[in-house]
Amino acid sequence: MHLFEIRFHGRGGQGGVTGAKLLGNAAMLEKKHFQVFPHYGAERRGAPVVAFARIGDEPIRVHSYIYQPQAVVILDETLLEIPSITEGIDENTYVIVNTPKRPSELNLKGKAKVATVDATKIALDAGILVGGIAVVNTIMLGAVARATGIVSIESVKRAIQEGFADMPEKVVTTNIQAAQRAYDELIME
Amino acid sequence: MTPMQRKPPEKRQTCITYPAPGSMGHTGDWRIFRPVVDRTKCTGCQMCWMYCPDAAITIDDEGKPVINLEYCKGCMICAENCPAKAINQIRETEAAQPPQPKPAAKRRKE
Amino acid sequence: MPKTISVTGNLAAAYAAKTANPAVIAAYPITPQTEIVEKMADFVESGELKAEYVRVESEHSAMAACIGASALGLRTFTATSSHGLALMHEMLHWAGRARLPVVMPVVNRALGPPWNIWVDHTDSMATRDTGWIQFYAANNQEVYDTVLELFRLCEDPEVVLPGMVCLDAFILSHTSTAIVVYDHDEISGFLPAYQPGHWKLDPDDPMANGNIAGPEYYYELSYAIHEGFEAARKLIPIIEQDFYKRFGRRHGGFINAYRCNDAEVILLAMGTMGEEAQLAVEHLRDQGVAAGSARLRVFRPFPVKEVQALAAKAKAFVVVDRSLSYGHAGAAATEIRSALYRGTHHIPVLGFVAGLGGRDVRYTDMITMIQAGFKAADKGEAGADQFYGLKR
Amino acid sequence: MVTIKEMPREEYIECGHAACAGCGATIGIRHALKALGKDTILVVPACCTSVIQGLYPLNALHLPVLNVAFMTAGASASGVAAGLRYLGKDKEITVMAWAGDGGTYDIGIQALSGAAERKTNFIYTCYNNQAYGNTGLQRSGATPFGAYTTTTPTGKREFPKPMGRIMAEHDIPYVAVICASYPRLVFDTYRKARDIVGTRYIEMLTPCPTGWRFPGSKSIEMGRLAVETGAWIMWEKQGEDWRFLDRSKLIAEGKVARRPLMDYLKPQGQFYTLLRDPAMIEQFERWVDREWDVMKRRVGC
Repeated sequence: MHLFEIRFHGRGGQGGVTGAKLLGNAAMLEKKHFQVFPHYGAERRGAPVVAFARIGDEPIRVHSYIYQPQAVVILDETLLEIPSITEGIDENTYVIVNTPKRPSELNLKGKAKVATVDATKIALDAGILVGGIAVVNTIMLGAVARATGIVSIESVKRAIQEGFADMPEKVVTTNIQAAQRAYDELIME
Repeated sequence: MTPMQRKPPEKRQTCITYPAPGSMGHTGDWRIFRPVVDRTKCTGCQMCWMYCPDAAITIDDEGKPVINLEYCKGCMICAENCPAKAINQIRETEAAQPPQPKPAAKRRKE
Repeated sequence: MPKTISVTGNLAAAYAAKTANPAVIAAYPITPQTEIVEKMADFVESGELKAEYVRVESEHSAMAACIGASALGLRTFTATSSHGLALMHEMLHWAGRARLPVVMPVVNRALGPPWNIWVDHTDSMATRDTGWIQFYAANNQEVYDTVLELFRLCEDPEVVLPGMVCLDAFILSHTSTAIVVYDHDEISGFLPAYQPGHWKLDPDDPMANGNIAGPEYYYELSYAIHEGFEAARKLIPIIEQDFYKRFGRRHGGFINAYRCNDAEVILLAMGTMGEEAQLAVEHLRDQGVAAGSARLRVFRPFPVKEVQALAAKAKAFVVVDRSLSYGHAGAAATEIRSALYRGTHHIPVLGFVAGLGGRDVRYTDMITMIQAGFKAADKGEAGADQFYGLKR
Repeated sequence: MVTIKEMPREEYIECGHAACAGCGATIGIRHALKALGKDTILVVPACCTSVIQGLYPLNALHLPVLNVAFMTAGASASGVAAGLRYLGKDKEITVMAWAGDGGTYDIGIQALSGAAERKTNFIYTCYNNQAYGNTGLQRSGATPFGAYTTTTPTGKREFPKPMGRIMAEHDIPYVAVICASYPRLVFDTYRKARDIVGTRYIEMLTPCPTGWRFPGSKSIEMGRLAVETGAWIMWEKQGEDWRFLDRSKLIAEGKVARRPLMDYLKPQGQFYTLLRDPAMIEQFERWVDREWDVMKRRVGC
């Protein structure tokens, strides 16, 4: 596996950047090289935010942005209206969307390998909220593990465990269970 | 006096910018919650107009608030501070139809 | 009527500023520039100069105030030196990038520690990348004339950039000589009132300067500044010709060359050293030695073609720097080598660092340097840079 | 006091600007600029408002704006004021520096003090969200005692500098300390300040949902709680005359009791660490009492 490039699209406060970092940590647990970076701009609660992750078998020397991602993770369904979301994708790109809809209901037919999961519902059920916003980043990692196989669900869970080490035990377990739920409930067509 | 050149952005020799709404794009996309005015309850006190941080509320000729959904960020200060509790909060995703921005009343000749 | 007066280099700068009739002066005192700001206060308080004078509380604030005034589209003037120039460094970038044509004499002085108030070019050399046009003067008349030329150049709608004229501490700033000065109306033909071409603060046509520009716009805005320098490059000879036609004086455009046409070895230097070098040349010429000297008068925009042309017939350059970039070399030597490398005449360039912190550099020293230059020419190789007169 | 319906409808900050949802500073600037009107030139150093103006080639502020370096609000404004005096327009055009608390209490205090000492004819507004908000909430000289910031993770150990009184000691014609949660008072204060000649310092508490960690809808309430609990005292000094303002006046005159400090501390995430330390809360309360004593002596009531 040469180099796997992932673009995360979310809104300020949804944990897009933290999610990308946790994915990197999961890759590290599997002895893979990784690189994680946000696309810096005026981050504002609610404003669109983009984060990037690269996972590879050799040390990663490319440092510019990601233009042809192998996977695009969309943490907020309303972002689908923004054209740049689906830039650089092709029929082999995984597009993993947090939405109650099924993949076929998104007009991405034939343009990508679409997978969907209602991460917001999982977050609300599990009570993972900050400032009234459902935080879906850890949940979507379960979906990424399932859809792309770039990291295993076990590595995702261990990355959450270590990433949330200083958080109350209950927060850690709810996030791990929520990631597992996304792994199980992901719909791929 | 040489007129200030209003050149297109790429041709400008200096970092000059001109005033306009939407300098940060359609901030209406930021909403998670949306304010909805119940015109029957509204007493026309204009507190919402005064408190709005984004100047996204204008008062129509019936003295009632009109929220510019193209730019309203959904902070809900208007709802929080409405004495008549005439502004309700609904989740953006549950809003009946996608936000049709009613252009803000022309405040000055452009 | 033009008058001949006896003034120091500092006062020459002050008289030139008065002649240019700035609207706002904002300045903070620093040895050895103090006479300039004191004289400006006299001009303003005596009514000779109708200008607003802001006595700011630091050099950083001096440039900030100039930026505020210039942003209204007004001619603005200040002056500083050494640590003052270093303290306002952030604001040099700001004035350059905001395209505000502030004109500022800089009295070149050493940076501490230890405290040293004598001549050294390291202070202005450290501001090469801030978007300021840079001239170096060799005598008081040139200080006076260059301030006027600089206002004309900097305020040109194609240029619109700030500019500094550098003068050596004490050797010029505190040395009195006779210079010719003019009243404002005698030079207003040469230097018309400033018309802001790009932008200005005006409630009737509101615009802003400086809020965030992302990667998609910033690059072109920087290039536009570079274009301003290229426009200045074309204008410098034109403005000098106009000045010469009106007032009968010229100072050599980019490079003031002396007996270089048939010179085998040319010594290049800046400021007062560049003028005294002519004595070394005359001494050597008397002995039949084909020497020449050239004074680099403009450092930004850097005169690449002129340096290349100078090298066309010469066998070697000797460059004397009153500045030192530790771990490398003197600034002029570095940039002259770079200019030559882009051309075809890759002659040896022997670099000398000399006169840091006000140590005297006499024409006799420059004779020795030129002679070392001839050795380099014969060997066809400059060898390592040398530290002239170092006590080690 | 101006009524809401009397407030002009012209907006000098356009909608769609880049502030966080519920930003107190934009409520403040909206009404300050309404009071000052079209003939105003803004000087803005590095602060949240540098970003709030939005992205090139647009600008959310419908006025001439000079963005300047962090340390230079007072100095740059001095230059603009001098230029206007040269043009003979200093009576008709107001120069206002609009800076944050960091740009005023810390990095910019020297330029401000210099401008005031020179009797520069301008308004200097410090909109105070009590931390370096634009860079993600680091501690400033204005951050409250015990408050969490990213550079004081266990709570700030010092009390904020009494910047209003420091500026009052500069013998300038007008000083006011107000709060953005009282827009009508903000409007009246700026309309009064506009017509005074000389240096006018106005400090405005501007609640910051992202920084103080409370939901964006509560900005107005949080500012009012600061005043009603006495943690923020509103006053003005015109010439030699000191006066309490609005709610602070009622408190000073004993007409209304100060609400318990906890009402202000509890709903904010920034006091999360403070709330676990009764001794620090006690120190905070004693500081509030001392501030009231000092101000009562100044006002002389």
